[in-house]
Amino acid sequence: GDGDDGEQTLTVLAAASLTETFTELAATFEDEHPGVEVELVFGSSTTLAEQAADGAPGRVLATADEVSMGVADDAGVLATAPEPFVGNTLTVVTPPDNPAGITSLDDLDAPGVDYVVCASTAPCGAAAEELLDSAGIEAPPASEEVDVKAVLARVVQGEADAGLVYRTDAVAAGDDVAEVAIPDADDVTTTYVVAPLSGAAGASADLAAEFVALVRSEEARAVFTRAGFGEVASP
Amino acid sequence: MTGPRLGRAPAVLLVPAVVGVALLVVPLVTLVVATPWRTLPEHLGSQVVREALVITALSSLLTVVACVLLGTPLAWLLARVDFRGRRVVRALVLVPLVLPPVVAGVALVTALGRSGLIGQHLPFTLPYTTSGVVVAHTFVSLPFYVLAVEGALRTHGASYDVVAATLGADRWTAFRRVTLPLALPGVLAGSALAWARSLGEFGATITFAGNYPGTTQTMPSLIYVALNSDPTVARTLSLILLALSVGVLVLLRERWAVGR
Amino acid sequence: MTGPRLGRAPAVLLVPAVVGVALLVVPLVTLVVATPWRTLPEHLGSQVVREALVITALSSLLTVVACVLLGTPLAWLLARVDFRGRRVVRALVLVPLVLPPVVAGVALVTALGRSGLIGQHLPFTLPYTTSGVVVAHTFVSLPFYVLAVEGALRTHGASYDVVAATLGADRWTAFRRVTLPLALPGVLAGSALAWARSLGEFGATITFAGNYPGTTQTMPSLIYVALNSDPTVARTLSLILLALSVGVLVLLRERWAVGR
Amino acid sequence: MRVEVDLRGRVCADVSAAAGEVLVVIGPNGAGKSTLLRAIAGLEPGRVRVGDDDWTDREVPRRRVGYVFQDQSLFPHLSALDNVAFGPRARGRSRREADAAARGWLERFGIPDLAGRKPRELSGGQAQRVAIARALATDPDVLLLDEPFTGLDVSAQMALRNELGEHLRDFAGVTLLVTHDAIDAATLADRVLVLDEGRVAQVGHPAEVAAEPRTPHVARLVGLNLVPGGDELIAFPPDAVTVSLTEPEGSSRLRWRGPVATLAPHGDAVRLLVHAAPDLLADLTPAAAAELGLVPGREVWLSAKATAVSRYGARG
Amino acid sequence: MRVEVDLRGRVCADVSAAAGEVLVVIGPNGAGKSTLLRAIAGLEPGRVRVGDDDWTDREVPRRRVGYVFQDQSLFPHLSALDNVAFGPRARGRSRREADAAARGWLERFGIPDLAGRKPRELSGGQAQRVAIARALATDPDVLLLDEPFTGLDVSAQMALRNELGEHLRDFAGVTLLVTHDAIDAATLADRVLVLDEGRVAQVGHPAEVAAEPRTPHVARLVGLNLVPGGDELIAFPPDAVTVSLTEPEGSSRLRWRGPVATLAPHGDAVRLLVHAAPDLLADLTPAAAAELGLVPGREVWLSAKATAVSRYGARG
Ligand SMILES: Nc1ncnc2c1ncn2[C@@H]1O[C@H](COP(=O)(O)OP(=O)(O)OP(=O)(O)O)[C@@H](O)[C@H]1O
Ligand SMILES: Nc1ncnc2c1ncn2[C@@H]1O[C@H](COP(=O)(O)OP(=O)(O)OP(=O)(O)O)[C@@H](O)[C@H]1O
Ligand code: MOO
Ligand SMILES: [Mg+2]
Ligand SMILES: [Mg+2]
Repeated sequence: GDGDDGEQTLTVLAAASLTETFTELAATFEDEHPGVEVELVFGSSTTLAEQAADGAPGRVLATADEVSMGVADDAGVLATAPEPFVGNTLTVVTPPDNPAGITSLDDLDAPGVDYVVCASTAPCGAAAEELLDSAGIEAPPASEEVDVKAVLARVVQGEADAGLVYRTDAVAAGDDVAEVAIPDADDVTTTYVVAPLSGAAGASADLAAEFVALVRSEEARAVFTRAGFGEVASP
Repeated sequence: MTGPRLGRAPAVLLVPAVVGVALLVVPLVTLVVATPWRTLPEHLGSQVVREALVITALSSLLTVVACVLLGTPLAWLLARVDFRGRRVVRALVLVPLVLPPVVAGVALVTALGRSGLIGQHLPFTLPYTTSGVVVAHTFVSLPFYVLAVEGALRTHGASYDVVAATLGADRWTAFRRVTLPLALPGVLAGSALAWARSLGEFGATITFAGNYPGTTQTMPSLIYVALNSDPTVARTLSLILLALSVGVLVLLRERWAVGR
Repeated sequence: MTGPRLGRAPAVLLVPAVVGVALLVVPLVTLVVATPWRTLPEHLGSQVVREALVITALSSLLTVVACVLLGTPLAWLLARVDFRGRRVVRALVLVPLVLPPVVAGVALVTALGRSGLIGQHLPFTLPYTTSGVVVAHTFVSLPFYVLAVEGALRTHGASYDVVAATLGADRWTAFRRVTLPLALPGVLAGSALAWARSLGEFGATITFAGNYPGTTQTMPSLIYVALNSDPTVARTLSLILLALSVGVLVLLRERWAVGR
Repeated sequence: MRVEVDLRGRVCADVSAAAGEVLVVIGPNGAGKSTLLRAIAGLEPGRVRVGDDDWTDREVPRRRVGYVFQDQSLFPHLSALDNVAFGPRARGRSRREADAAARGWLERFGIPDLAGRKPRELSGGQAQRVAIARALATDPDVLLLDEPFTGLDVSAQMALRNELGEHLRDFAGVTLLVTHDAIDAATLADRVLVLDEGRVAQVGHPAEVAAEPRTPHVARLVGLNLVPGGDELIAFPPDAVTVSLTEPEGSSRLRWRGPVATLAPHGDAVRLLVHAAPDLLADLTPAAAAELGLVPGREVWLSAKATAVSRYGARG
Repeated sequence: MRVEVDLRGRVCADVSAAAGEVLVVIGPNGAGKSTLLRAIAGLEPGRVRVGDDDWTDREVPRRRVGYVFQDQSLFPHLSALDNVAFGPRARGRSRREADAAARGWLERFGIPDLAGRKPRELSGGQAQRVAIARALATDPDVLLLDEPFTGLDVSAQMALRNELGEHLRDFAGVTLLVTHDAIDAATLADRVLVLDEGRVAQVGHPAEVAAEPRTPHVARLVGLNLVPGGDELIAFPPDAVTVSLTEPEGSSRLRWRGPVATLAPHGDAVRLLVHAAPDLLADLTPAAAAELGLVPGREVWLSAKATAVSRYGARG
C-alpha cells in the first residue's frame, strides 16, 4: 500500500510481455521520484484487467491489447481513457542453424516443416492467422501455443523449424534464434494501451499520471525501440 | 449393514470436515451459478470441443493405465524392498510434484523433445502427438499415484506377505494375490488422484506436446486458450469438464462401494 | 533389521518400477544438465527471489497445516461415517482436482473475491493477500490430501476403532489414539502430496491472489514472469525450488523412516 | 442382566443373569458364544438390559464392558502398558492414575517387565495376559471373557484362574466367560449356559449340568457318554462300559455295536472311542485291551452297567 | 533335520529331529517355542538343515513348510477355500486341482459348508480348522504347528487330533507341534522337547519326560510335584502327599509348610495348591478336606510318602 512515512509505492499492473521494458522504466521513474518505489505486477493481460476490474490494488494498468483494457474500462476503474503507447509486429524466427532452410513465409507450406504459432484467441495468434491467410499458407501449424513466449521457446529449443513471434521477442532472444524478415508484416500489428486506475487519490493519482506520461514519453520510446517495439498503428 | 454404533461424530471432527467441504464446494457452486448455461449446447456441438473432450478422455484413461502399470511396482519397491539409495529414489520420485507444470514441460522437452538428449535418438517423435500428451500427463500424475499407493502399502504392513511366503508364494505371486488385493483401496485412491490430475493438467502438456485441435488439444488447454479471449466461454467449457468428471466419479465410486 | 528373506524382487515388478523411475528422473537430470548454474548465487541473492522463496515456504507450510486440520476430519468422515449423500460429497471433494488451476482461481474469485458471492460479505479481503495464497493453495491441495488419507483409513478398516469403543473411547478419543496413529503413513503421504502440490501451484494463485512481489508472488509465479523475459533465469529459479524441496523431502523422509 | 439376540444363522437366544453372577458359556465351535458376547457389547444388534438400564440403543463406548476378544485385538501401535491403560484413560482417569492401574494389573499377571513391549514383540501367552489385564482394568459393569485362558501355559492358567476367581468374588457386575475347558466351568461358574447351534440348550448350576448333560458336546466335555432314548436322555461314564467281541448276554437295551475308532492312554486306563450310534467312549485296563486284541477298525460290542446309568428328561 | 537358533532374549537352542518324527514342543509362555518354529520357516535368522539340504540361506517361499501360526493369520480377503487352496496354487498346482484338494481338507475337518466364508465370518474354532487345513494342504517337507488345537471344542479337538495323527503316520517329513496340553504330547509325540527361558531343558520320549520332568512347568503339565534337591530332582504325584495341621512326625526331609492357596475339585478328589517352597499340589478326599477345615490362607504341613517319590539326576 502507500506508505505514510515519506516512502510511497506505485503499483503497476503490466502485461507479461512488458517485463523487461517496464522494469527499466520503473528504475528510471524511481530515479526521478526519490522516495517512490514502483512495484511491478506482471501477468496475462486478461487476468490483470479482470483483477483491476475487481478492485485489485494497483495504480496503472498496461495491457498488450485493447480488448483486455476494455474489460477494465467497462468496470469503470480507469481514471482516464486508455492511451496507446507502442505497437508490435510479427516476424518469423527459426533456430540459429535454420534446419528447414526457411527463407520466406511461403516456406512454411513445404512438407515436413513443423512451424508453430499462437492460438487464435491470443492477440498474437489473431495476427498470425491474418498474416498466414493473406500469404495463402495452407499447411496447418504443428501446435497453437498459448502465448508468444511458448512459440519462441519451441524455436529456441529446436522443437519447431519456425515460429511466428513478435519482433520484440525475436530481439530479446538474440542469438538463440535467426530472424526471417516478412515484408508485409507491418500491416498486421497489435497495440499496447495504458491507463491510470481510479481509486487513487492525491499524491498517488499524480504519480500514476506521471508514470503513464513516462511510458508515452520520447525517453521511453528509446527503451521500447531497443526492445523491438514499433510504432502504434495509425487507425 | 449399519455396523456397531460407535457414538456420534464429535464436533471437533465434524466442524473442520464441514469447513473443508465448504471450502471445496462453495467456489464450485458460485462458479456454476455465475456461468451462463444457455450457450452450453452450442459449445458441446462444436467440433473443437468434441475433439478436445475425446483427447482428454483418452489421454487421462491411458495415463491411469500407465500409472497403474508403472506406479504400482514402483510403490511396492519403495514400500517393501530394502535397497541402497531407497531414500534418494523416493525423494526423486516426488520431485515432479514440486515442479510448476510449465517447468515440468520444459524438463520433458529437454529430455524427450525432437532435439532432446534422449528424444533425438528415439525412432519416433513425441511432441505434437497424442502419445506426447500421455507422456506429459504420466510424468505429472505418476508421483501422486506412487505416493498414495505407497502409503496404503505401508499402512497394511508386510505380515500377510510373510504368511504367503511360508505357503510357497514367490514375491510375484504374493504381490498379485495378497499385497495388491489388500492395498486395493489405496490403488483406487491413487488411480482417482492420477486420473483427476491428468484431467486438469495443461501446463506440462502444452509445453511438451503442444496444442493442436484434434491431436494434442485437451480440454484444459482449450480452456486456457479461451481464457485469453472470452472468459465466459472458458467457464462454460470448465463446467462441461467438471460435470463429466463428477459423473464419472460418482459412477465409479458407486462401483467401488459395492465391491467393498 | 533386514527381516525375513521373501525372495528376489521379480523382473515383472522391477522392470516397470525402473521404467517409472526413469520416466520421472531422466527429464529432471537433463533439466539440471541443461541449466547454467553459474548465475545461481546471483539469483539467490536477489531480493525478489528471496521474497518469493519466503512466501512459497510460508504458504506451502500453512497449506499443509490447513490440509491436516481440515482434511483429516474430512477423510475420516468419508471413510468411517455412514451418512446420506456421502457419495456425492466424496465426488464433490474431488472436483477441484479436475479443474484446470486457472479455472480454480476463477472459481475462487467468484466465491471469495472482493465482489464475490461470499467475499463481498467477509469482513476481510482474501485476494491479493498472503492469506489468499494459502486459500488458493489449500483449495487445490486439499483433495489430494483427503483422497490419500481416506485410502489409508479404508486400508486399515475399522476393527480397532471397535475395540477402542468397547474400552469406553468415544469417537474423538478413538480417532486421536487409535485411528490416526494407525493411519499415520497415509497422513504423511497425504501431507507430502499437499505440500508438493502447493509448492508447484501457480495458476490458481496468480488468478485469485495476483502476483504482487513480497505479498503474493510465489516462486512459481516468479518463474512464470521470468519465462517471459529470460527462460534461462526461469530454469535456474526452477532448479532452486527443486533443490530446496528435494532437500526437505530427503530430510523429512529420513525422520519418518526412523520413526517407523 | 437380560440379553435377547436374534441373528439368523448365528445365534437366537434369550439369556438372563443376576448381578454378581458368573455365567460360563460353553458349546461347540460356531454355537454362537462369541456372537452373544458381541451383542452385549453392542457389536451385533440385540436387546440388552443391565440392571435398571436399557442398553439396547446405547452406543458401544457408553456400555461399560470389559471385553477379552477371542483374537486378543491388542492395539498394534501401543505398548502393553498403554494397551492396558487405554480403557481407564478413555473412561476419564488421568494418565498417571491409568498408568499406575495398568502397571498394577501387569504385575498381578506376572508380566511387569513386558510393560514397554509392543504386541508384536510378545509371545502368544504374554499377549493373552495383556488382553485380560486390559479388559479388567476398565472397571466395567459387565465382563465379557471370550476364551481368556487360551494360549496360557498350565501354571499361568492356574494362576490366572485364581486371580480371576478372586477378582470375580468382589465383582458386582455380571460376568460371561466363554470356554472349552471343563475346569473353568467347575471352578469359576455360578451357572453354566450351554449353547448349541445358536440356541440355549441348557442352563444350570455346574454340578447339575455336569451330571445331566443335554448335548453331546457337554457330555464329551465332562467325559460322559450320552445316548438319546426317546423323551429321555441316558448318561453314563466311560468306565461303566463293558467291551466285548461278541454280543453280550441278557436283554438290556443298553448295548451298541461299532468299529473302534481310536485307542489312547487315559490316566491308568486305555480310552476307546467307538463309532457306534452315537459315538461312545469306553475305559478299560491296558491288560483287558491287550487281551481283546483291540486295534482301530475292529468291531466290538459295548454295554453299559445299568447301575452306573442316569436317566433324565430331555427338556429341563 | 537340525536347527540352531541364537536370538538373545528369545531363544538359544540346537534341535535335531529324524525324518518322519513328530517332535512335540512344550514350555511356559515366552519360552521361545514360536520363535523356534519361525526360525525353521525362515522368519527369524538361524542355521537350518533339512535332510541333505541346507536351508540357512534359502528364501522363505522355497522352504517347503506347512505353518499353522499361533494367531491363524488367515488372509482376510480370501474365502476359507481360497485360503486353503493358496499353498497348492503357489506351489504350482492348477486352480482346479488346488480347489479340489482344499475342498477335501475342509471336508476332512468337518467344515465343507464354510468354504465360501471370509475369515471374519467364521467363529474362532472354525477359523482354526481352516488354518490347520491350509498348512497341511501345501504338501510340506516340515510341518510347523503352533498350538493347532486352541479354540477347538472338545469333540473337534479329539477328531482333529485323530485326523492329524493319521496324517502324521504317513508323513515322511519332520513335524514340530507346540502345545500346552499334555494329551497332545501323550498321543502324538515321538519325542518331547522342553524349552525353558529360551533353552532346551529336556528332550526325550513322552513317557520318559512325564516320569522324570526336569522343569516345574513340565511337572505341572503332567500333574507331578517337583522339588529340587541339590544335584537331584524329586518328583511325586499329588495323591502321594499327606496334609496335616501340625508338623508330621519322623525325620523325613520330604516335608514342607505353607498357606493353602486354592482348593478345587479334581475328579473325585479335592486338589490343594499350597504356597510352600516350591508350590506343591496335594490331592485329598473331600471328607478329609472338610475334617481339616481347609480354607485358602490356612497354614498346613505337607509330607510325601517316600515310596511314591522318584529321584533322578538334574541333568539328563
Ligand atoms: N460375520 C458373520 N457373518 C455370517 N456368519 C457369521 C459371522 N460371524 C460368525 N458367523 C457364524 O455364526 C456362528 C456363530 O459364530 P460364533 O463366533 O458366535 O461362534 P462361537 O460359539 O464363538 O464358536 P468358537 O468356539 O469357534 O469361537 C458360526 O457358525 C459362524 O460361522
Ligand atoms: N519381536 C520380538 N522382539 C523382542 N522380543 C520378542 C519378540 N517376539 C517375541 N519376543 C520374546 O521372545 C520370547 C519368546 O517368544 P515366543 O513367542 O517364542 O514364546 P512362546 O514360547 O511361543 O510363548 P507362548 O506359549 O506364550 O506362545 C518371549 O519372551 C517374547 O516376549
Ligand atoms: O500476457 Mo500477454 O503479454 O497478453 O501475452
Ligand atoms: Mg468364539
Ligand atoms: Mg508362541
